[in-house]
Amino acid sequence: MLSVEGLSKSFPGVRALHDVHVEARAGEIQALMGENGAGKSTLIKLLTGVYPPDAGTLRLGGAVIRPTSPRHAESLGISAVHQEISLIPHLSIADNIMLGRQPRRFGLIDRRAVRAKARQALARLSLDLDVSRSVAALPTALQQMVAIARALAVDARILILDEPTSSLDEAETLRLFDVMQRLKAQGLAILFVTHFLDQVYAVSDTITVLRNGCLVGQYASSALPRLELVQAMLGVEPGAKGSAAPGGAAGPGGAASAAEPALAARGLERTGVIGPIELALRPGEVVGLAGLLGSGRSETARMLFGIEPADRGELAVNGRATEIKTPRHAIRAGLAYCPEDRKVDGIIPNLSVRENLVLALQASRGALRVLPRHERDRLVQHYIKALSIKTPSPETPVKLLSGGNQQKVLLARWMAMQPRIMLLDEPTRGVDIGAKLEIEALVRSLSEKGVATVLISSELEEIARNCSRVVVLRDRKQQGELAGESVTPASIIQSIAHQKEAPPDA
Amino acid sequence: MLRWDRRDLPLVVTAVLLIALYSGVLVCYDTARSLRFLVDLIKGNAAMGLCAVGMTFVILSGGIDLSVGSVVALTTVLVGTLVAGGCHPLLAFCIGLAVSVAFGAMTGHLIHRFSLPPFLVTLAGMFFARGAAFLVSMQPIGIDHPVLDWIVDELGFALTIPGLDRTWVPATALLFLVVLVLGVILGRSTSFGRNVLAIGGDRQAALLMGVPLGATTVGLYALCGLCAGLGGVTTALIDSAGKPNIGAGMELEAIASVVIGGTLLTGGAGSVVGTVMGVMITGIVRAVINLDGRLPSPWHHISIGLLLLVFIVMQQVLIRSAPAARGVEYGRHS
Amino acid sequence: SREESEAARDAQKPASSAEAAGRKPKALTEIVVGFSQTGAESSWRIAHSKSIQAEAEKRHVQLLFADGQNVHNNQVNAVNGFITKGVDVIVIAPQESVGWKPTLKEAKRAGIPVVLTSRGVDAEEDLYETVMVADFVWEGRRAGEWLAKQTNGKARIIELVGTPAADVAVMRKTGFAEAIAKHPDMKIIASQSGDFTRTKGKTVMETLLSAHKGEINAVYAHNDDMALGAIQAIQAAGLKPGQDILVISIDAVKPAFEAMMEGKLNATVECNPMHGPLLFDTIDKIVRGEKVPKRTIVPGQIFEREQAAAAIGSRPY
Amino acid sequence: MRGRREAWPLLGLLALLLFNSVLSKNFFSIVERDGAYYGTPINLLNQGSEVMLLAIGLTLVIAVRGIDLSVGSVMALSGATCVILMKEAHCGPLLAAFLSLAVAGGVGLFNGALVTALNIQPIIVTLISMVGVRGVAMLITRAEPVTHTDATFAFIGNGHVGGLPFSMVLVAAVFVVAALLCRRTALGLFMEAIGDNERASRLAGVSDRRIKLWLYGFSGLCAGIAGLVAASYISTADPDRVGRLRELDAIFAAVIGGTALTGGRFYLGGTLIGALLIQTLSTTMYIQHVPSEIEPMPKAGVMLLSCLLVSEESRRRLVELLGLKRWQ
Ligand SMILES: Nc1ncnc2c1ncn2[C@@H]1O[C@H](COP(=O)(O)OP(=O)(O)OP(=O)(O)O)[C@@H](O)[C@H]1O
Ligand SMILES: Nc1ncnc2c1ncn2[C@@H]1O[C@H](COP(=O)(O)OP(=O)(O)OP(=O)(O)O)[C@@H](O)[C@H]1O
Ligand SMILES: [Mg+2]
Ligand SMILES: [Mg+2]
Repeated sequence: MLSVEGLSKSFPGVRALHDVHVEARAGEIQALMGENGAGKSTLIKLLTGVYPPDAGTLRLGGAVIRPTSPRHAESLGISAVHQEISLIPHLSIADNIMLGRQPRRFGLIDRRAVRAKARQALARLSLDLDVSRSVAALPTALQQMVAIARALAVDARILILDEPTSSLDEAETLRLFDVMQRLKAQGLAILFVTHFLDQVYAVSDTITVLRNGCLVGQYASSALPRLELVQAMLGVEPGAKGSAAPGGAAGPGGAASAAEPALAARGLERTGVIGPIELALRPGEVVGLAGLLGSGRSETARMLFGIEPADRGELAVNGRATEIKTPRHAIRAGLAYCPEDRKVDGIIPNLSVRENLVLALQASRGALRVLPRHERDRLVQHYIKALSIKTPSPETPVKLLSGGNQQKVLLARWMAMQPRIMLLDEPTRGVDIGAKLEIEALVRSLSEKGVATVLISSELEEIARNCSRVVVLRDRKQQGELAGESVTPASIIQSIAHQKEAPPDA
Repeated sequence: MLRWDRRDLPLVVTAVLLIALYSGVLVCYDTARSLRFLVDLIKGNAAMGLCAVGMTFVILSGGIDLSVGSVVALTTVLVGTLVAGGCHPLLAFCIGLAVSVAFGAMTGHLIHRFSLPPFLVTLAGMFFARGAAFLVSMQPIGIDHPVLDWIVDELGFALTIPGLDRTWVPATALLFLVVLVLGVILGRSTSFGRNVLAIGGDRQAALLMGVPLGATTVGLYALCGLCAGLGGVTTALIDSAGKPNIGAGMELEAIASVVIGGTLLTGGAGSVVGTVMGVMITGIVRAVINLDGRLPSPWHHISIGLLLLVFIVMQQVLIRSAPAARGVEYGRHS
Repeated sequence: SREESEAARDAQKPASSAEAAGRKPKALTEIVVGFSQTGAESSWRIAHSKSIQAEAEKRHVQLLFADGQNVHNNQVNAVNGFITKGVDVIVIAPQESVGWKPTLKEAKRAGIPVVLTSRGVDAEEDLYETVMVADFVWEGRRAGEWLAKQTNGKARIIELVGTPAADVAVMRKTGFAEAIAKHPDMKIIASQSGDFTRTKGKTVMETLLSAHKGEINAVYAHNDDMALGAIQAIQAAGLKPGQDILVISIDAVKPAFEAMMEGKLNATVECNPMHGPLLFDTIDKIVRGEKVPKRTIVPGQIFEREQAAAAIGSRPY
Repeated sequence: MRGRREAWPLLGLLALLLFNSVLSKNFFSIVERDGAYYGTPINLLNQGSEVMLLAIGLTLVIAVRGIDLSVGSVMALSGATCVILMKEAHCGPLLAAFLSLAVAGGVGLFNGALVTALNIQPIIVTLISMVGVRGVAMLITRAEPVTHTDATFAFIGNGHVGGLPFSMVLVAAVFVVAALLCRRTALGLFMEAIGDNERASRLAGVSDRRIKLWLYGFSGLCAGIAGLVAASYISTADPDRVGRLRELDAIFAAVIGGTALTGGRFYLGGTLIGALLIQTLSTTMYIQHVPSEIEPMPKAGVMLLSCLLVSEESRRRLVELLGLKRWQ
């Protein structure tokens, strides 16, 4: 239905796409794969008219199209969910879903109908939210769902989803796949980007692989074994990079046990928001926080880091009672926090990669003790290499990097601090498989050096792989704890589900 | 069905404080205890208030328009010169409005097309319109026409509140009220209003969500031009004159009213209803100083500053301490 | 219509202080006077306010003072406030002459007499009781005549104009132009606005002195403040004000006299701000129901350098 | 990169100067007298010093997404305080100047405190101080211009050091201090981070509130210095008229110099160029005898042209229009 021929796009200093051919057929789900910075999002932005292409033609049902703006693309029947959640924070959920296509009565917006339609759109994803709330107050995952609901609410012929599942947990992901299958049956062409191989094989019919802006190939999913897919994406023998492949993880955290807790929370609580939390984190230990969407994992991390400080309970760092009322207190105590929403809480978009990377370190040194130039360069070089951050130069504004690479810059910012305690909220969100393994390896090597880590992830595999202990949250309260051998995805799910009297919105 | 929305909190707080302020004035000054005081308040702030309505939309979109004061002046001299030259006043009004709308649209076009900062473009616009006003007429011109006299003297209605008093509501006050209502509707119940909020909330996201940035931006500034033009027509009516030097500083007053009404200068949140309250608040504060009549000049400035300061601080303190505000921090984009 | 509704209102409030048609005679001490002043933009204006405030106090009149902060609309609002309040007399020192008609009509409807001071308005004469002004055109003409005499009709002049479109500036310009029109060798090289302020007077003069080096031999400033600024600029350029370049201005405030005593300013045409006594005499007559003339010219005179020392002692402002 | 950014306003300024030197014969002529230089370019620097001082302070405030509309009034206040202290409290000029700068800085800190502690929008806070502070200035001078002649005091706005106006020395000093503070320490990085994404900077441990507070204080201080220059220039503290609408000039200077009102990257050098651009524009109007009434028109034209010149987007469009394919 949609065919892309010879598409190219360059940005100053980067060739983002070069002579790419893609074919999307009606009634088919196509996965778009590639490393961070391979050009997936750029391809999507060309399809939706955000950027004009340098060369190439787009055909929709045989006719040549030249989308000039997202609005135009939408009128052509191309609907998209972009990688960075694009919603208007102060507007209500209903307004966000229906923006630009509000039902009217007597020429004016019929607000009742807007709400009803928005509710319908959410219902397709089995969500029941108060649609008059503003989206800014929603957790990231729900924002993502709202963005998806918005894309589904139009009569599109082509649906494009750029990493829709990066902040969703399993249940939400399954619901999304359900809807995708239904739409596919209705004859839509669906283009889908993800870094999760399981998901690719779960839903997609064909797989298109991009590498460094060039097309590697378009394959039928059934005909492409995993190993070959990874090989196509990375361009190397998978063995070289993927040595620490899933499953082969050495049980981490074994070394640390008897030492004094690096962080101990006793009855820590923010009234009406989260808690009470009991947590003891020993040096070198990686503790996972698990729970459903909105269970309060992020809130726990934010409370520990003093963003929304606790108003009750005690906190001790390295055995000393410590009060953390602001992020600065937390940093001084040796904590680091990699936030979940990188666009809002993480990157400083117009500053360079270098500046973003050294910001926290410099802030902890104060304004006067400037990090020497060579030291800065060394750090930046080191982390660009260690995390394989793909950037034209350290001076590039970070907003021009691909989503995954932005995430790596943020991680590097905090690793450069050499913290004693790390709070990582979805650190691998939007990061490609190769880099994900590298990040996990980094976390492990830090933990070997005695850094204690709290890891929040919607991917239970990831938690199971890395954590020696898992704290389970539900309804913004601590529910239980798993340790040692019992840390497996299945047991975590069971622990979350077990204490559930009734499913929330059935 | 009215539902309580946390985002309306600033509005409610502002309304409560406005009522408190007004009640205080009623208690302290017996001359304020008349309908006429209220009508004077509306009439006296009609021109600035009209500008503020247009300004609300511009600020909601994350922009700013410094040219409104000059556009008011330009409109008044255009009307004055045309009427003096034998043109029918109503036609003169239409021409004046057409020019101000075109001026606004041009501003919006420049801002959008060349992605220039609104501050610079409208500052240049402020100078340009001022110069143009002087070009049209170097000196103030009186406007004399039976139609105008009729509008000023006869158009309007007598308002009576039984047991209280009876007063005349002139056309200028009516115009302001009508534009207000239209502004509220435009802001709340049209897709234009939503699009403006979206652009101010997150420009990039708005683009990705298919908001027509160009049309909306041009429309916004044209709307603001229209409101300033209406402000000019009102001023011409109230003064029976066209003056090239009027309206200096009106832009800042209008911006102040908008912001006091709870609209974020960074865009994305706020409302015309808030602006109306902002206009009333600044109007009452000024009126109080005059009602009192005992203050020497320096204290006029100081009292206005102090009263506004107390108001704003109370507004903030109340908003922050309200129980509903807890946890708002989570998603606050500032 | 409106008239009926106003009548109805008045009928409802028979005890309203201003009884429309037949005003009851009153004594000055019984009345409330609302005074809408332009602002506090110059020494002249401040002296004007003070004179009126001091006189009110002296005669035990209750005076409500509203500072318009140089914004016409503020003044209109203040006057409307006075009408609502029902004062006995309204005194207006208008920022601008144009734009008062509807407001004055309103006052007339409410039966409140209006006295204008410092500037007239562009409206029918029956809308106000009287106007008390200096003759701005005369002032400009007088300055021009003086300069013509001093320079024997040969001068290259810088004119420092007041705020654009302010009618004082317009009239002072007109009067001066009239006077020098008779002398073909008197030329205005540049006529720029100094906004009635010292700073801009100095800035403009500095710039023009550099641009027209050696060409200028006279400065005519629309008020003393600008002249004082210009004098500083002349000195900074290494010239002697009052000697190399003649300086004449209008207003005759105290600092101008001091400058004349130092020989830096050649002459100043008086524009008398002390309207207080005359104003309250007039108000007294009005409230007692006597007739007053429609227009009172507050007379002025020209002061030259030589008279400065003698006159300064008696200058109240 | 920074250098490139400032090249465009500089180009605008040079064009304007070129225009002047063609149209008016002795525009660039400078004479020496008693060891000091005189002439239009020198006047330009001296007269432009007020806006430059204000604009330096404002640039820093704008960088953290703030604004300070009170600077014009603070000018009036500091001038008034200084003159009254000398005249009525018989303070020495240095002590008086010092105290009035403290007052000006205090007003700035007050603004900063309201913005940071109570989270009130900067524009409204400073608009209120703009009105109130003007009133205080009028109060202490009893609403009249107060003249005071004192050689030391007069030196600030009229004196010469090494042949150049002392006010320029002040500007240079303030500029160097600001530039050193921002570029030789990490303050500039923090400011740009705060202006670009305040939440993220706070999470990275930048003490955004404290930095903002001090920046408002600094802006007040700059306005205070400008106020002293203004009062000294005419040996008079004029509480009503000094600094009126100057804030708009100063903001214009900052914005044309490349600093965006939305915060983030800031360019102090560009700001100075912008301030000079404005001053040159006014001077041009005087010299070319543009009637004061229509003076705003050509001013608007030049402003718009320089905006277009500075905007990358418009340059791109121009290139497209001229049919030149590739740019750079
Ligand atoms: N607006 C832009 N200006 C300059 N360079 C850009 C811009 N947008 C993207 N790039 C660059 O283009 C390349 C491709 O980026 P793109 O966002 O398409 O990657 P991606 O495949 O979506 O990666 P990820 O998986 O991390 O989201 C990257 O190197 C990125 O830095
Ligand atoms: N279904 C829901 N509707 C509205 N708000 C919700 C819902 N679920 C959770 N929230 C809000 O989310 C906040 C807690 O989310 P938090 O981000 O801590 O959860 P999380 O477990 O980290 O989930 P995620 O990983 O999706 O962010 C609470 O403030 C709560 O009000
Ligand atoms: Mg991407
Ligand atoms: Mg979370």
